[in-house]
Amino acid sequence: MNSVGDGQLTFQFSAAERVEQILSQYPDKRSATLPLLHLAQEQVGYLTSAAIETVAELVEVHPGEIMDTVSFYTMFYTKPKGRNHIQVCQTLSCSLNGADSLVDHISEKYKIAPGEVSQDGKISLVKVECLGSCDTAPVIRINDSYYEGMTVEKFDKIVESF
Amino acid sequence: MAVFKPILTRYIHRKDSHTLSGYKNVGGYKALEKMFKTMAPDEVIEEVKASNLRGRGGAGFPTGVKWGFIPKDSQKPTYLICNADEGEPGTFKDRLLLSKAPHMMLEGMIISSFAIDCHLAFIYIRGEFYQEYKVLEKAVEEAYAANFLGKDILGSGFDLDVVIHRGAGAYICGEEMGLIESLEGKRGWPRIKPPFPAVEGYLMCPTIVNNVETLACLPHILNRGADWFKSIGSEKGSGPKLYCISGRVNNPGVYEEPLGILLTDLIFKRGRGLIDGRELKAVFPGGSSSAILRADEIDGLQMDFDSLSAAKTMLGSAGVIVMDETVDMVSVCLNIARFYEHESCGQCTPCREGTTWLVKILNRIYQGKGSLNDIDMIFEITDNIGGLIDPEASGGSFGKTICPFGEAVAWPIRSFVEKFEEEFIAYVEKGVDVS
Amino acid sequence: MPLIKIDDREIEVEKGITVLQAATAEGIEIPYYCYHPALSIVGSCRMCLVEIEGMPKLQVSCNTSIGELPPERKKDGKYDMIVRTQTEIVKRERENVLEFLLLNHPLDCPVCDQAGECFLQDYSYKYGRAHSRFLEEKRVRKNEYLGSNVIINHNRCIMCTRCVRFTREISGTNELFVQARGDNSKISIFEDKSLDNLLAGNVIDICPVGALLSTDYIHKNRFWNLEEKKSICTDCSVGCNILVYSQNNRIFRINARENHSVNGYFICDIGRYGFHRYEDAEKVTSPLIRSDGGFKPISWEGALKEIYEQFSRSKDGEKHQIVGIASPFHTNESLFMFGRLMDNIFKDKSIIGKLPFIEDYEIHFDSGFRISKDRSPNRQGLLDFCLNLEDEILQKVKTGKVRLCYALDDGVDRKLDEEWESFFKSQRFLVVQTYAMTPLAKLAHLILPGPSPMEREGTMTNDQGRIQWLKPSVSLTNKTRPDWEIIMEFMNTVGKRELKYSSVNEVNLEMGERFPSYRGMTFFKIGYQGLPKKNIATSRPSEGGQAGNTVT
Amino acid sequence: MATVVKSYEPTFRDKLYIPALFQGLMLTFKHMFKKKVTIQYPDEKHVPPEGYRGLHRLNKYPDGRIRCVACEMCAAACPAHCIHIVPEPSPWEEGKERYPVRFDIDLLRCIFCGFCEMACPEKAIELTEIYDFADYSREGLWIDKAGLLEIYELTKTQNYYTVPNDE
Amino acid sequence: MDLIGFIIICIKVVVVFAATMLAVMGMIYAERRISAFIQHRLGPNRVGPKGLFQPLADGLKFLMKEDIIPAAVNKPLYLLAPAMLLIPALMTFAVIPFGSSLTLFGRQISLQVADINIGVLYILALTSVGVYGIVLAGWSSNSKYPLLGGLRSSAQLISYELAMGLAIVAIVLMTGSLRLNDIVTSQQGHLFSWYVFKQPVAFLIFLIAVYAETNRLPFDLAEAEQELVGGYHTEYSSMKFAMFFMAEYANMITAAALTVTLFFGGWDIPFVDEAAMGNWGALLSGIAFILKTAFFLFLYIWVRWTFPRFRYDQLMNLGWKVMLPLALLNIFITGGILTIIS
Repeated sequence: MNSVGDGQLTFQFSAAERVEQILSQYPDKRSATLPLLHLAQEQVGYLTSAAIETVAELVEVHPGEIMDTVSFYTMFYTKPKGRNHIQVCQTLSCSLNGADSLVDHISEKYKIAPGEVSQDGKISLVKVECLGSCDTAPVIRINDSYYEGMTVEKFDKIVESF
Repeated sequence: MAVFKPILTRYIHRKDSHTLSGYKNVGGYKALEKMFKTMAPDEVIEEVKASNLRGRGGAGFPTGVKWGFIPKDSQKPTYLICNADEGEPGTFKDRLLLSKAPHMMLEGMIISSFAIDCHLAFIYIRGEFYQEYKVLEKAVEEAYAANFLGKDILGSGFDLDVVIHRGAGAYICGEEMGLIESLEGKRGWPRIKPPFPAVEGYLMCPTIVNNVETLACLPHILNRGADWFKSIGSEKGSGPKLYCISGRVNNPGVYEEPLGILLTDLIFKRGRGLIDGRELKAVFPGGSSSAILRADEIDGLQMDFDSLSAAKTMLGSAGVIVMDETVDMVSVCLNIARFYEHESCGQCTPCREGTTWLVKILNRIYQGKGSLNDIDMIFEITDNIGGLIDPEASGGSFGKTICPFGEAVAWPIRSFVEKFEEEFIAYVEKGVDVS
Repeated sequence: MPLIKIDDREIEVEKGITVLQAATAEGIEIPYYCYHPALSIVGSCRMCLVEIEGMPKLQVSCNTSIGELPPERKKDGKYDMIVRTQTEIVKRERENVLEFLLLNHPLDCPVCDQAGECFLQDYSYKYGRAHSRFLEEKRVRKNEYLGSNVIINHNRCIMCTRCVRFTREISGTNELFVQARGDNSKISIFEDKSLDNLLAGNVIDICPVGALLSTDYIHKNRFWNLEEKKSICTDCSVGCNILVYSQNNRIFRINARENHSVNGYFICDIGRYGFHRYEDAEKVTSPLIRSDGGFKPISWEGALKEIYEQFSRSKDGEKHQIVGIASPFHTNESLFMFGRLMDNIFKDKSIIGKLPFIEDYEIHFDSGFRISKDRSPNRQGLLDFCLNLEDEILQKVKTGKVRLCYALDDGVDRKLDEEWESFFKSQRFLVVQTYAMTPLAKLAHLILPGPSPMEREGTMTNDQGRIQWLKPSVSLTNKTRPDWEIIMEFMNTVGKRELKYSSVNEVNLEMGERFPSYRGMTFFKIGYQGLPKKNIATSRPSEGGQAGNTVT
Repeated sequence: MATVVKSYEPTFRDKLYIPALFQGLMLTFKHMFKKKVTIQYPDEKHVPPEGYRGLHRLNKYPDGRIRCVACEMCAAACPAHCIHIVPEPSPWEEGKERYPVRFDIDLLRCIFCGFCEMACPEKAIELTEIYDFADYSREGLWIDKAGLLEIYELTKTQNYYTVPNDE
Repeated sequence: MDLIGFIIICIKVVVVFAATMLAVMGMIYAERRISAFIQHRLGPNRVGPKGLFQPLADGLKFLMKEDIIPAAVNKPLYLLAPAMLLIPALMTFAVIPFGSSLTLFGRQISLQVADINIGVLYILALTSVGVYGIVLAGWSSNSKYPLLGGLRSSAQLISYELAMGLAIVAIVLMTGSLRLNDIVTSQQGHLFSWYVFKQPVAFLIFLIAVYAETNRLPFDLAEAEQELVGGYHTEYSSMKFAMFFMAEYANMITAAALTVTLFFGGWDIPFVDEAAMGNWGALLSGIAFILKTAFFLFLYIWVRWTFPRFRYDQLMNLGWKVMLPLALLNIFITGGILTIIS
């Protein structure tokens, strides 16, 4: 058994027409699972069990199967993450170009270990595998944006803007 | 040979290269018009076959041949999936195309769909590429507006819908069967073959999965003919190829060159040599899944599918990762192993258990607690996961997992230990404690 | 028909079957974990790799189907495929896969219920290496409940996903899924959606290792202590084929037995755990006679004498003096004897009735598995053998005239409604043949101890008209006697017959003589798999005779 | 091919038998003065040689948990079928999840072969060097779990396994 | 005979009887201890000092034990048999001289219960009677093993009695008298006047025959525990069984005493004139007799724990084919030599 956060008991998509649109573009309902999960995650910030059940209802499968899918992908979170979700690439090119020291810097700065959320809920940090921007290593991804060719100084400057 | 002018990336430096108007200005969607007017689907397939276009996703399978596998008498709909789930470490060429030349790819998709009689195509884009997704979404909208997509495209009577599907962070979904499963809304566990996707793929219907770069080549083939395309590059592989250079080079990035360019040229001419003029130590020629090459092995090595196979590595996605003399190979090896452990889908036994085991052993060696026996164990474990690099020497002892992930784990790690054994031994003997 | 060669053996096989199926049918062992004949093929365990001539890689035999080659491309001029299962590479491969499977396996066979019937054990012993080369810490996870009857031990799990596929493909309930990926993957359920469907117990059966455990059986016994008996389930009229495991006449568990004409590979949980009802029931082990408000034991001779006395008070020529209540829970043989007793001995003095049939809702699974609406196992047999069955017996019979009421009891959980209760209460002399103190038995004047469903022997006819042998799983104890024998004694006592059947088979023969649709029915003909009633006359012994084994 | 074996031809001296008789007598006479092997049992106790297989015991962990996991390997290995175990889920939080709720050995059936000891994967059952456990009744020689644990308490300080008990 | 003479005889009878019974007990103890020693054991050492009272304990045990008389036995004969065996065994001792004569209160008292002139014949006769005890026991038990034991015993006794008698005849030839006292006196003088030296062959035959007569190993075929489960006394228990035992040991004592008397000069101490030493001489001669007898008793035990039992056919072969011709030859030679000398 797994616990899926402690979110609300019910979940409803706020963008109903978007849901309809997503469902309509696939030949079968099940295929809409991933877009719907993305949509749900955008709405709440992570996937509550209520959200998973809602998606399951929409695509007409057992919530277990949705959970199966959710747990497979790293971009789906079943626990709350920070408002600024910092993902540091740690794969080869980035690692060669100093991603590790960047991680250390962020951990120290916010007193969080990779995989944790800061106490005020502002920042969360994870180490991720290749983000596909190796020419501008090291790369970090904060929420949905890439920040390339990072250095410690550059990072500090970026976070100031939040 | 004439000086090669970039084909795919020729106009990407323009600010509006990603818009419909920008693309049309440089001759975009011409091929489409030509095709609808003059060609039948079979002719398109023949043309692509004749162009000797090989898949740019990694395996290098001839694209036209792949299309030909679709059963002719099938009653089921056919699907095309554009594989934009680029996750290979050291590879970022598709991202460039997606953000700078989405219409080129869309045109390729329409051509391909027409050839295989597909009316619903998907673009499976990596979940992390949110900005690119937005660009692409825009491009698709524009294409719909201009009737390049939708019903009765350009009055040809051909319908095509394109759906952009975002992944959610799984390297294995770049494998075509994993991708199809993921598209179906399931976990990205690759299905066992046969049946091949061209027969039973998405929703058990015939499905073609093509890489972004492959699709982007199609308009050019149709525009300028198969013979022109064939003339680019060496005999062993034709067409332009996007090479990615990253790691310890002065000028990392994506460079378009014909297939068969020398690796040294790539590193020293296009990549402008190594940072601080350091000595080259090793290089991955085709992303982290290819076997590593030592500096003394790359002289005169051509970057095409067959030459690299002969050198017991592979072109893969042409993601060249360069390592200089200061790089610690054990930590690089551990880094790669950790990547594969994290991305192993966990379906087949050897890969699920073996990757974890490898990381544990490498970690121990890295922490200076290894033994010489561990080095032998790495050889054995990699062989057990993915088989030997050399198919002849392995005597059929490869292909131990459902998908090629097993080999993708085994070969680079094995090559590390094989080619830099002395560094591993040094770790073991000195008990180097990095922490 | 393609001709293939597996390890120097030429086999002609059906087109389209897999190498694994061909080899298994021929008795060549190819080890496997994730393959199950009833489930879809995933080919993930990699145990069944074999070498096939002309293929560059080793092939998973579970997913390699055999086709026919054009004559010019035949291997060695005549074979469509040449498979080798015993080469060095294949052996090494098996050894390696087993090594991987055992990396994180706790090797706790001593506490594992699967020990003795575990494929991990068997194959490790046959194909594995003797020593572990894994120096690292093993992954340890806690046991979890998947459902009220199923526990998972994650440490033993080899991720064959048979259970997941079972819930998706057979039960269609989808509760189980794989959580996370790679090394972290484990079988899981979604929050409160636990594995509690009617087929849940089957995942324990199909688990090739000891990961899925039954709460009902966990730590109760060891496999090799148990005696395995092939029988059929009597909890509904489908008549699922089962294997009953017992030790010292105590039943420990019931597993499904393969029978493609009846239940496939699975049974429902009603039948799987149903034996507890018989075990827990208050057993009747000796003839009992009512005295002073209670019952006291009496000898068989005494009981029969009592019956004769009651019977002899009946007068000739008066109708409905003797009431027989038949039961669809009994075997064909017992019902045949009962019908004979009523029709031939009591003749027009008698009338046969029955309690209302037990009916529940019918359950159908998409995979074709079903639980019948008719929850009495042998309604068809009852209708076949008790020809003058009177439906409206309550109305027909004026209880004042009845001298003797002889009732075969239904199952242990049979309840009586008021009408029936008052009917039985008003009987002058009620003889009940039962194995437990059911509500009906409590009203009796004389109780005759018969066998419980697990002790019965004879044939049953299911709702599809298929005749199957109910074999005793445990032996009769104390003074209980087989049902047909009790009825025979009854006939001998009151009808002054001299019947001396020594076994159920003799009753069976006699039954065939009198009921042509059952003619020629012997155990050798029907076998452990049963036969449709209409095929009995035409089939030869070999067709039904072979015994089926469970594939797990 | 038959092998011809020459039989010993007795000499005259042999045939007389008298010297042989004397030889025999002298032999037994000499033995009368050899050291006696008798052990005065209740006063002196016999010390069995290493590896002697006597009464069984059931070992425990230092924290008092019983080592046995009721796997019944000993019962399976026992050629005399003298071990009877009833398993149950163990009451302890940590450790193995199964334990014997009953563990009986019929000492009258037992042949003290030590197979149980060899079969035990947990080093739970062990044969001690106790050999004097006669009793007046059959019931008295039916040793149960409590008895076996008591014997462990008596002989705790010793390890009778030939392989060192490392855990 | 006067009253005093009668009293003296009575005393002698009592003394001899008591001594014999005591000796029997001693023998039982000795047998157990010596056999233990030969087998590197200690033997009984718990009852009394060094276990000396063990025979008492044994006797007590026999007395206390339940006396079982099987239903099928011939009761009178069954009861008679042990007595039939024991009484002749004790009676034999009457004629054996166990010392030179004692002079007390002016009376010369010969250390012999009854000095009869046909002592040798008396002995032969009584030993022959003893066999009836065994045969009766075997027969009356009405059981297979005892019967076999009885049969074996009778055949054995007949076979060896002959050889024994013939061996004694050689002595009688040399002595010229059947009186045991005469035989003893004729051996007085120096060591080599003992008949063992004059008649070695006769001695050997006699010794062997005596072992057979007393049913001792290696000739205990009548008892043969391994084959006949005790033979003739299988069905006996308690004191009756003890009587067989006592009889056996009494027989042994008598036989040993007889051997000493016939071949080892009886109570004679070589080179010593006991008569000249008066009462001291008598005492010495008594001790000498006891010691000599003790040696032969020891020999019995020694032999028992050294040699295995004969097979029945071997026993018969030895008796009839070896000993009997040898004894006859011996008489012939003895007679011849005596004729030549005289």
